[in-house]
Amino acid sequence: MYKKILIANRGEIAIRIIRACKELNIKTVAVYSDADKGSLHVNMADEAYNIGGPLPSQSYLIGKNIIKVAKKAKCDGIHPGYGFLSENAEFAEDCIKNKIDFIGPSAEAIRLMGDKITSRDIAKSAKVPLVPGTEGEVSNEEAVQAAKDIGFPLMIKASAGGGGKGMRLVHKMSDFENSLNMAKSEAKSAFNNDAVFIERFVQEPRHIEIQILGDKHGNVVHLFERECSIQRRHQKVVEEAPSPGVSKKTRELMGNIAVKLAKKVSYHGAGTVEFIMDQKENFYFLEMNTRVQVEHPITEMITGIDIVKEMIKVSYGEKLSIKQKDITITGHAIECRICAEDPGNNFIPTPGIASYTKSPQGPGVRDDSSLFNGYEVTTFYDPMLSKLIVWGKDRNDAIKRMARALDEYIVLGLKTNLGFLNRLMDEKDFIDAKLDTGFIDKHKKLLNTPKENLSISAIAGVITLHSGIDVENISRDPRFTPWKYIARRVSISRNSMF
Amino acid sequence: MYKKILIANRGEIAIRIIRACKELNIKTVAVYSDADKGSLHVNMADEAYNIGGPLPSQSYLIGKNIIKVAKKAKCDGIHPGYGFLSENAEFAEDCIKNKIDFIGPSAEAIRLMGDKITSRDIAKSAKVPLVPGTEGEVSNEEAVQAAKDIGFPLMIKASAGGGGKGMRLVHKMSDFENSLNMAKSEAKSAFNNDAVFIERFVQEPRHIEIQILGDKHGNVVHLFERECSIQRRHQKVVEEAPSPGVSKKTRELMGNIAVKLAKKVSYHGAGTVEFIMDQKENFYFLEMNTRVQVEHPITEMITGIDIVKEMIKVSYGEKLSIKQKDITITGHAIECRICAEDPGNNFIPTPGIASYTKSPQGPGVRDDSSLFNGYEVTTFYDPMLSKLIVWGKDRNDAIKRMARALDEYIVLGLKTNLGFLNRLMDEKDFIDAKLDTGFIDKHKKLLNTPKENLSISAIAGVITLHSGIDVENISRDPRFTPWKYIARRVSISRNSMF
Amino acid sequence: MKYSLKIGKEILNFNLAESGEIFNIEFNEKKYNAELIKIDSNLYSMILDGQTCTVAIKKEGKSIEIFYKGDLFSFEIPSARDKSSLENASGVDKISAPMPGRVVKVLKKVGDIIKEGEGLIVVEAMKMESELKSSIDGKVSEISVKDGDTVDLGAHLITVENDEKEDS
Amino acid sequence: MKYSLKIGKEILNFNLAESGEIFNIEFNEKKYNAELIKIDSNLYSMILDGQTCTVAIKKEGKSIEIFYKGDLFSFEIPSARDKSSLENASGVDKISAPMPGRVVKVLKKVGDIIKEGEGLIVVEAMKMESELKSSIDGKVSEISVKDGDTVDLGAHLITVENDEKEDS
Repeated sequence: MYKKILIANRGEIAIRIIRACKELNIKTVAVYSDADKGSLHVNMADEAYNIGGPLPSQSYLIGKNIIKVAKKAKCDGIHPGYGFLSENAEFAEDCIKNKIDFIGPSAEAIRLMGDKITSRDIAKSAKVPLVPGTEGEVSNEEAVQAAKDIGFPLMIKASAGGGGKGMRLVHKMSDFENSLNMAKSEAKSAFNNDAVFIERFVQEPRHIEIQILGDKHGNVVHLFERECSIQRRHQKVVEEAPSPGVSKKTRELMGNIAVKLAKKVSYHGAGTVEFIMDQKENFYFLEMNTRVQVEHPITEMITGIDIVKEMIKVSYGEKLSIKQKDITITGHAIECRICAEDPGNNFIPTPGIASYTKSPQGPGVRDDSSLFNGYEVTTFYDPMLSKLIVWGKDRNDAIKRMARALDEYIVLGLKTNLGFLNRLMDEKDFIDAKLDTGFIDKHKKLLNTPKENLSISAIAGVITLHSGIDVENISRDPRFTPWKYIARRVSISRNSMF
Repeated sequence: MYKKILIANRGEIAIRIIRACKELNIKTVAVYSDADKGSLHVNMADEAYNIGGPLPSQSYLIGKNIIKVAKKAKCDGIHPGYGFLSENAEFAEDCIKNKIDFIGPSAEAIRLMGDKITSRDIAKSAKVPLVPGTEGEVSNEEAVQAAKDIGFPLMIKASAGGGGKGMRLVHKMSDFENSLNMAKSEAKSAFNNDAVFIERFVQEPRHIEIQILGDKHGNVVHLFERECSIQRRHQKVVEEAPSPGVSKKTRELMGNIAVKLAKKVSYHGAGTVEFIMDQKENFYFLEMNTRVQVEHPITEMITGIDIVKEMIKVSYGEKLSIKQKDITITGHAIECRICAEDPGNNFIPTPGIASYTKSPQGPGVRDDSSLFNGYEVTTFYDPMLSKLIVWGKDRNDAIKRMARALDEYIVLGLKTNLGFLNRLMDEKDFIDAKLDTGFIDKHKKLLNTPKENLSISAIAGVITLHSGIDVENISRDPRFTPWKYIARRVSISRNSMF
Repeated sequence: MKYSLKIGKEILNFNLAESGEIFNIEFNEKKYNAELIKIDSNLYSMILDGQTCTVAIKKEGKSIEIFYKGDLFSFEIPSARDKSSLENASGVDKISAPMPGRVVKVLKKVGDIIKEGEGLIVVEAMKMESELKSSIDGKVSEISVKDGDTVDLGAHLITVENDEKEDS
Repeated sequence: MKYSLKIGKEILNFNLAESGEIFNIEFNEKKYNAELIKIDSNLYSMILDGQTCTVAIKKEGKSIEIFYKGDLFSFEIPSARDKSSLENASGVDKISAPMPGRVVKVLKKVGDIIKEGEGLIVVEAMKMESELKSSIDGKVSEISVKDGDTVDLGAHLITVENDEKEDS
């Protein structure tokens, strides 16, 4: 097995990978930008190296520096996590050139599946169903014609895109050109490439994805689907597995298609095949993510398979430890992404310092968090604070457990989406699994704080105000010096029932 | 379902029950002694009532006051947790008399199984194997004769006992009378009853117990075994499920015997049948605990069954939701009891204030804790701070995960057994599952802090000393004002590799 | 005792009386009974009319932050000016930077007539472009930034004023 | 700079030099390179010769508490007397209460001759009875409690002294 792995990432996913390595007796090396010196991932790794400034382009995106650290620290593997260099084929190649394993698929598989247009071609050749759309990127003039052909609503998408950047939904021709320009401008600034393509917008679509795992011996299995239809700003916020909208038959069909596609590019490591599905279970290929996903834990919880550990083992050359027929679904899992953002203000990120935090605990709860008291959300990185995952014996049990866990979660110092998520777990349409990617738009009341909560907070606020400058003043410390207490217990007056 | 349940307990088990109730949409009522006003269980319940002084005999043990609260708060059920009134038949009866369900077995079942001597008789009549010993309690003279007949080593046990109180292991006749007197004196002060009995001490014994669940319709199932052989002061400290020393055949046999015994007393609710087992899988009945066990979570993790929720449902009259043939074991689970105690000093409790604490997180980890920053361990109650439970795909995976989780656990302010547990997970005999209740005595080196850890701590200490009175002084705050940072980024000097 | 707290543009008024460890509070024409029990540095149990509410509290200078059920409420102690200025607050929409970022494009110029919901300025932060819109009908009266500017949180960007008073 | 820390009865000696953010420390005839990075109120990352060690630190008056890998180390800043008295410390075993509790039975009386490991006193705390034993051979020189007494943590119970000096 690997002796020492460098984790070319930050935040919760770096921590997730460090934990897997520790459990496999592998030493870990963290890298960090100037802004992350006091982060948990740095603290948890066996060694840590500063790799530059706070902007990703100054640190986490400079592959050659990361490889330099890996060589200096004598690492035999690099795990890229998600984002940053995880889907960068050149980086994967450079690792191998420097005799360090890139823990992920081959550079060729990344290259083939990383570009949306090439990946569509491969999917087409593998007879994977596709959404009708332009055959590749288009000029502005072609775009207008294509829009007329495909019809509205339609989507404009960046060729090099991902994570909702450079993406626009257009409902009518009069908005089309303006949206096209904004999408291209965003794509240009995000990916330095303004190529876009256009495709039909599936009505009331659900986002369904299949987790796959492959080894270097040609074996590929799927770990069933995840439903990721609850989105804001085209980004996932709540995911669950299995999908309440996917029948056994569709599940099998999608799984087999995903495995076929992966085999087409000799895929090894963890990957995700994303589909868009309408309410009648018609599904179309969207894209393949050639890396570990943010939402991998829900699949881990229903299958009992540790995806990150499997990635590391198959990358080292081990055969997959599991066969398709042995993989089963037990119970139901839900993940909420806890983010520093303001649902009441268009989910705008809310940078600041999380001065006081408390995580939920107890049965069936997993918190993959990078939080601590004093954790700073900067504008350099994603505003995700934590992934809260629960398991329940069925969907209803999982929803109730998530509600309970969210209720225990505390973050002071900056606005988060906790209140929104709290209300979502109580929403009848969510409980009834009436899901599509427009769910949040259809349930805008979830974005607003109930009046009652404001009242209760206001009362706590006025007591704080009344009790003087320091909150400490209202503390009635329950601490006892027990033996003294016993000596004077007869004389104590209590606000007791008895 | 119940509308509102009073939890007649404190600490982590009260929190555990509150969580189950929340997930079942049941309102909760906490009760608390003066010493527990600022405790988490009080905070998490919907309502909370003070029931008296800090000594259990002033509060948690006064059943009639607790019932008074339950009536005032209009509760339809009382969950007793473990300890305190959980195995008190009169209390169970009083609840029912007051038209409040006692969430546990019938008063009769408690009475029959609660007394060690009666329960032995019932076990005998059900043909459950028993350790050779005295038939019931004995006078001092009878005890001496019995000791000669049974032979050494032997055990002296309190009839009304539990949790290791009033229990003594005696190796030779010359120690016998002294030990008998101490056991009786402990029994007298703990249970107000100094009756004891004597039985053969099984060599290198393992403590194996079977979890059972019964409903009010005569159905009883077992949820397999737990191994609880790692003990100090005759109290469990590490438990695991399944037992690495129990074969499939023995597992089935023990399970069936436990179910038979439970049916003999029309048992409903959760219960545990405890066995002592030698290294050849010969097992003998020890006792039955007629309540939820501290270590129930490991069974929950390998079976997926929520024992506390099942207790509540069957108490309300629902049929068991599971049949024996549907209950399977998936993976392996381990629990560590994190206690305020000093392993280097005979595991003596270490009361004080846990001024700073941090719980482990991530995959497969469950922390059932009552800790927070400032939590006080008093001498009134058990020194258990938390139960740390992990799940792994097999025993080895679970051990590595527990080691990782313990490594993340932090408690400042008082000594705990964390370091000991940490070293235990690395101990070859533990990894090789060479377990018996004398394990800790045989591995005394685990009790001592490695010299290297002292050196590392001393270095941290001297830096703290050097850096002045306030630890704050050595803080180099990593916080950035990002946009300002970018403006001056060219001029910044870094301790960087590049 | 009378107290006021400000949240957003709203002023909340309270009447508070202390009796032992219990606070009797009048707020929004309702009466409440509350007790506050400290758990750790910022965590409190508030017993409100017999029901337990878990709140987290942070007080810094004149601002009080309360976390309850996943939502964060920032209250301020209002100044005298706050109370009087509130009545004339309508008719002006001052847009400021919702977070540190970069101005991509100023869409309007001073004097432009604006309809409610019309886009005024495009800013980029955390890799997302957002178009900030006017919340009122009116006229652009002031612009404090230009394309490409880097702005701090809360920096003034653009102001729209309506001339209702002149019309009426 | 020279420093000393006391743990139990042991005195540890250090030589510390600061160079930028790095501390160069000599301890037990070994040299170490250490850096301390703060994470939150009490949590630190100590980088010791390139390896990360997670430590939690509490400093109160003259005592420094370090948590590392599950163990808690309580250091004290030694006084001059500590250093000199250490050499004569042998030959006396002062037993004090290991936690608040109740004296069940005093087993010896002043003047009794005691062997190492012999029981001196039985105390009860947290529902457990414990027999406290002598760590040396010697004679009981002082008893401060009687059966049934309630004692605080650290209260003196009984002292055993050996008369080695007279013998030798």
